[in-house]
Amino acid sequence: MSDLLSIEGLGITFGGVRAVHDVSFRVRPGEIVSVIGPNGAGKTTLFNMISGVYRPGAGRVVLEGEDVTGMEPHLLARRGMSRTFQNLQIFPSMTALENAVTGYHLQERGPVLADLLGLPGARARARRAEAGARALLARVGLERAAERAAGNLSYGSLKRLEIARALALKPKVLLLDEPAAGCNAVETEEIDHLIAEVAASGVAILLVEHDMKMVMRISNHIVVLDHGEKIAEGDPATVSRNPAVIAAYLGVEEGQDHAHG
Amino acid sequence: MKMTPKTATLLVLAALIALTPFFFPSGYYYRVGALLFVNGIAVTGMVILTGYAGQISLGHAGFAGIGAYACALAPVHWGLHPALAVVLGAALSALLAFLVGRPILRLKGYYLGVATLGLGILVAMVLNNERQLTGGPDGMEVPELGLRAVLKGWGLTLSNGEFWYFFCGLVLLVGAWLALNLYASPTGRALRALHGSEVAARTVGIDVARLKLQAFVISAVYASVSGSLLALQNKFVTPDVAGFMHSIEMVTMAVLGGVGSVLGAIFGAGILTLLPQVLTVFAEYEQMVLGLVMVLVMIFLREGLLPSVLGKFRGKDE
Amino acid sequence: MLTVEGLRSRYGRIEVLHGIDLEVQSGEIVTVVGANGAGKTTLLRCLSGVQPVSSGTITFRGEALVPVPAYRRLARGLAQSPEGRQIFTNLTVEENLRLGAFLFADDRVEKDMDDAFRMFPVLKEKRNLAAGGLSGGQQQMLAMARALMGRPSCLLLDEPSMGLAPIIVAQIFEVVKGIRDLGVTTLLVEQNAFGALKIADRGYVMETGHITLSGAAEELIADPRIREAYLGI
Amino acid sequence: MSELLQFLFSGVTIGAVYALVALGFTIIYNASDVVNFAQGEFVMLGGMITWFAHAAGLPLPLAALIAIAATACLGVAMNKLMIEPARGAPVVSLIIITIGASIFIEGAAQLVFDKQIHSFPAFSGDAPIRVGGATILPQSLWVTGGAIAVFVGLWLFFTRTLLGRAVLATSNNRLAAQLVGINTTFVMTLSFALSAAIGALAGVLATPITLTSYGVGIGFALKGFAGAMLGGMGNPKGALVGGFAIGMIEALTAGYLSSQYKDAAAFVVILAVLFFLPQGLFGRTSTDRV
Amino acid sequence: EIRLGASISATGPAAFLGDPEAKTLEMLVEALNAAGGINGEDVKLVMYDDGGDPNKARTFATRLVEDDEVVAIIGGTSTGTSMSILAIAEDAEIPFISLAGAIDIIDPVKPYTFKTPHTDRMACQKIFEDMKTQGYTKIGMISGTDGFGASMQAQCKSVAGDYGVEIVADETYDPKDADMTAQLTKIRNAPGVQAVLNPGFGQGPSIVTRNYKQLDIGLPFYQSHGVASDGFIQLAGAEAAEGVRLPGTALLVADLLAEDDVQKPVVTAYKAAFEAKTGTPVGTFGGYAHDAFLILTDAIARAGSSEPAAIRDAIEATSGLAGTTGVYTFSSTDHLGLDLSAFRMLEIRGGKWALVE
Ligand SMILES: Nc1ncnc2c1ncn2[C@@H]1O[C@H](COP(=O)(O)OP(=O)(O)OP(=O)(O)O)[C@@H](O)[C@H]1O
Ligand SMILES: Nc1ncnc2c1ncn2[C@@H]1O[C@H](COP(=O)(O)OP(=O)(O)OP(=O)(O)O)[C@@H](O)[C@H]1O
Ligand SMILES: [Mg+2]
Ligand SMILES: [Mg+2]
Repeated sequence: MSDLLSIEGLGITFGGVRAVHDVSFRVRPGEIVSVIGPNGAGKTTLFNMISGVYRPGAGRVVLEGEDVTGMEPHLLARRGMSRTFQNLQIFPSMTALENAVTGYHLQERGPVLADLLGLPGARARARRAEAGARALLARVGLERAAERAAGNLSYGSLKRLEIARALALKPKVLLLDEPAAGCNAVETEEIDHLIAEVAASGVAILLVEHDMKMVMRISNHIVVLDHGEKIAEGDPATVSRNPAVIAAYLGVEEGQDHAHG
Repeated sequence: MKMTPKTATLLVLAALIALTPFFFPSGYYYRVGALLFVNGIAVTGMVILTGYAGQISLGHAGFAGIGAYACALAPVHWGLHPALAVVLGAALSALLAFLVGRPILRLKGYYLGVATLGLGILVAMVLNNERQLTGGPDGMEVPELGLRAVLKGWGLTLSNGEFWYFFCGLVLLVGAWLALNLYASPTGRALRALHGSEVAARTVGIDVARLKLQAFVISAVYASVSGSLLALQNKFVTPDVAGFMHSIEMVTMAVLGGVGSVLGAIFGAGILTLLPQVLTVFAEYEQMVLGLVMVLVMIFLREGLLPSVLGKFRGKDE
Repeated sequence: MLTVEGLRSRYGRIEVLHGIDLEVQSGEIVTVVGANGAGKTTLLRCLSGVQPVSSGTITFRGEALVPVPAYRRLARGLAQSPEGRQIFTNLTVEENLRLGAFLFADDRVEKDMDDAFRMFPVLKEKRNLAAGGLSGGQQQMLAMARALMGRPSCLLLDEPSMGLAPIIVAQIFEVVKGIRDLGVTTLLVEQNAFGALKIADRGYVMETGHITLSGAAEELIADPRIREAYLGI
Repeated sequence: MSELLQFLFSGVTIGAVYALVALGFTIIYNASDVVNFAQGEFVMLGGMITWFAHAAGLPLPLAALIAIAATACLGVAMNKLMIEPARGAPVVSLIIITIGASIFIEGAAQLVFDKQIHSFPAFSGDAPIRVGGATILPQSLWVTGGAIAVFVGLWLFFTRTLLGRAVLATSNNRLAAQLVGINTTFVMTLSFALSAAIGALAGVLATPITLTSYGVGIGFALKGFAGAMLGGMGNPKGALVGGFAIGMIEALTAGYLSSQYKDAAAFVVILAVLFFLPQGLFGRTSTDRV
Repeated sequence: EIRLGASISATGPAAFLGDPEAKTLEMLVEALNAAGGINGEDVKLVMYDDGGDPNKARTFATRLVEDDEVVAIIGGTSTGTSMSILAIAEDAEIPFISLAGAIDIIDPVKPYTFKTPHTDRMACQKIFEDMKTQGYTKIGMISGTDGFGASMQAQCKSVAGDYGVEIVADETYDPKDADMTAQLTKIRNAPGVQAVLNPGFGQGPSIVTRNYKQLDIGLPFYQSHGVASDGFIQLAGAEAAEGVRLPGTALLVADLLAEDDVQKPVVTAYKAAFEAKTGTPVGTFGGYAHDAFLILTDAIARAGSSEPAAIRDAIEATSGLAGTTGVYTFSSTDHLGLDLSAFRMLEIRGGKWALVE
């Protein structure tokens, strides 16, 4: 299978500090690639560059053979890229349902004039999006919170709301930044299943997560960053045995735990 | 079928416009009513810009000024019919908003505030200084719209006050209808989304810059139409219509009534239009009372008058 | 040391804590576990005074805490590392830490800061940078370090391990154990229930605003209900 | 040459007034993220109270002191009665409150005082100081000196004192500020007192040049706001530079281009600067990450 | 009871004009009723504060006409507000006496609209007349951008030629400006300039006058009737104001008037009453309100009726009525009723007003 997304020598600096340097890897459809590494390794920054939030200082992002480096996020979204955030980015004054519906923006949008005039077409588009969003909320276990203002939901619920919104885009590439943060082991497993399901439908998934159980369970491939550079790469078993990874990230005890777990 | 908030709002508005005249003892009340509707139109535009999209403007009176002076200048200088002048004003306002919108709307919060403030002041300054064209600070006369005569020809005889009351009321209804359509539409939702988090809005595919620009242009048209109607009914216009105080007044009306909802904002327009008329009994205390009312409403009904009151009434958590 | 009785709290008209009873003895590590939205964060917010209490009492070292305004509670010995980190993003890392010791103007501030830097060397590297530029995990470390700068006798931690690399999570738990030996009491809210219960003395289970279960930590780990619902084993 | 110098002197005179007003905005803004549109009224009160006390027979320095103290008290009262009860309200609501307060104070001033224009004597006489063929009034130097002194004070306060840091912390994250033991209520009270006092000081220093009446507040607020935004709201350096810059632009435009459009020039420059520096000249860029 | 209406800018940017106007009207009504009213009927004054906003003025005018049912309206402190009220009054056919300067208000003549102040054009003429006598042909002008200043600027420019005066520098300032030395420097450097004219009102002219002194320009300096009050001398400072010339009304020089001056009794009485009541010195603008009220009550008394049309006719028939501003004689073609002789050229000498003649 050919690459859906390929990252080539990506790098960026902030005030002289190299946050990410020369990182390359590729992701194929249906594959779950995890990016792990110590705090401050550059994982979120990498996501920000891939999704167009930051303009990379070096390197290329290639999506389906097209160079999309530094492209605006909303244009990337049109090409099938979608993401969640480590620091929650929700629309607090809208209901959970409306938050999820915004994920359908690209599918439901139409001419402003039609929207202003309330033409039947515009209304039908809005209704379809709403139905889809409801189904997605149910999928992440938030159906009961649909009509609540998102600003009033607990942290864990919001994490899941972001996933629902990201899924609404029907992405080809999905970037998840610590989706299980703030969820307990059981809740994390639910998210596991969800991610696996999505990947099974052919979506390429890029995952940042510190919950090693989860990472080891669902990743096809793992990229390890440290100080902005790729220090290791491979399948879960290989990576978790890599001494450099254990020293920099897993810690001895934990590393062994998971290697055997 | 359950009544949607949109139908409810429109019904309430229509009923108010149609029924209140039965309690009017004199033409003066038509005048105040018409002013209220004119302000209501401007404020509905603010709802789209500020309430939906979360962008503030301290210079919208500039667009009202363009709308107003279009009605004064176009008929005199280019022989355009006043009704077409309204359209011309709206088009010019939209054009100006479109041209300056993109760079200005990149700014956030108070920086956006000062930029729009500057824009409004520039417009007011041109109207004030280009005396040969605009009559300068003393203002200039505006020709008669002429619609009243047309109606008369159709057998509908209205006094000047009545005509402007119902005409402005009708325009307000249309304006409110459009804004309400927008609210729940995909565009409206996208606007409200970028209000919450721009980054998230961008990553779900919302072209934030373009959408903000659309909201800015639409609200500029509202302000422009409101300025035109004011000029046409006053048959006289001064640069005050484009002045800083008028901009502030628009924002205040919207926020006071509840900038998140059309009905709320129109309610706010009502309050600030009626208050000075009511406060004349306080004579020299008028200004103090006005300031105090603004402060107290914002302290005790911080979502704005109407939403807060309705919220309490329904006893429902937001 | 800390006693909570019949605590109720609400957001607007919706009550989310329906009478919480809980106790923390001096020198203990007590953990609270519960699902998303159970009310754990709300409970901690009540304890630090930033969330209004509608009824019930909180007693801290023999003193009724409810009437004490939030900003005085640190002086009483209660420090919190809150959910969502809540660092001062516009200030530098060092300024964040100094503000953690806002109440103190003695030499110990420098020493405490050195300790914090030793604990989290990356903070020292970034001491003069705006805290808002830190990575998520670094901010979490800063929140924890800032709480410690307040010299608490009782530390309230809301998901301190969130977003931290495994190696640092282990370290955080070590720190909590370490300060217990110095006499600091800890109330720990964690989604990593397994890790939390391993270092805790006692634990409470919270469900939709009620305490449904409590006991010694090792008992809870062994409890099948807990294992199934929270530990996923 | 002497012409240019005269324009520059004119710019300094105007700019110093703007800068002093702009500096008054910084503290409240830094404590609460709110631009207090009643700031201009503090300036007005500084001038009006001084005039009244002076006209009532008090010596000028004492009258000025009373004005500053009284305005500071009023600032505190405004915080207690209007801002504090609105805690947690959205920023737009707070802005409307400050505008309401401004209207209220203006309305009260025209009752308590009168509607006439007033002035009091310049501190060191009206004899112009001659430099290279141009002249400047001693009072302009007073205002400039005042602006610089306030700037230095604020700069030290925000960068060198923990209390100054606490003020910044309060606006950055009120909840966290409380958690580290900052009495945010006190910080707000202090900010209003200081801002009001700075505003009144501006009024005292500027009145011999600008004259005063109950309605001058809005004009001051507007120009001060523009100056503060040009420099970057919240940064004392920005307020100082922004205020002087606007004064200079106005004077030079009036001198060399068109006195009708000198205000336009100021706003065009502001728009141009914001186009390249969306946070003003020295404003802090927000560092929140996603 | 006779109901009279007024819409005055007692607050807002023109408050220092509107305030004495409002106080004057209140005072005069009180005095009139105490003296038995007009032909035995009490007068009731309904007064609104339009804050200088033409839009508000229009609403209040409507209110006066439709709701309060007044028989005549005084007001319009500024030209903008006057134009708004005018439209309503003409529609309703109710006499209206404006207190604003612009010539547009009564030119062309509208049936129901009158005004008491001199026009801006007349003020300019008076000034240029004086300049011509002094032999100044090249002058610099600096005016405010407010309504008064802009209107004076336009009128003066249009009549200057009639007096052989050339305007070689034409500068403006915003009414809120703090320093006008830049503009004045430009004027000073204009080649051949012999005198400077500053038409304006409010604080602007005081600041200009001080800056004028600061720059030591030394050329003859003219102001307009916009600053004809003692307050101006105080604000500008007697030293800076020394030698300033302006066209003013009899009101300012009440005690200098000849004993047989027809205006002397009116002026002295008004001055005494106003200063006793308010404790502030009289000014030209309060005088405008005084005259408006005088003209109106005089007309009602003569008409013997409070029918608007009758009042209008009576006003138009007013002849030789001495007010504080001048002696009014209206006709069907002249709704201003004053000529240039009503203006007196004044000069400030030693901190006091002096008659130039
Ligand atoms: N906008 C920025 N300004 C300054 N520094 C930045 C910025 N963005 C990232 N950095 C720096 O880049 C480095 C990488 O940060 P990043 O957030 O990508 O780490 P991360 O791998 O996601 O860590 P974590 O696991 O803690 O989330 C950090 O040291 C951070 O301080
Ligand atoms: N600001 C708020 N306004 C209204 N309701 C709120 C608010 N914050 C939280 N809630 C509600 O209160 C309940 C308890 O939330 P809380 O944040 O205390 O849960 P939590 O146990 O900390 O969950 P998590 O593990 O997801 O952080 C939830 O139902 C939540 O939706
Ligand atoms: Mg990260
Ligand atoms: Mg929580």
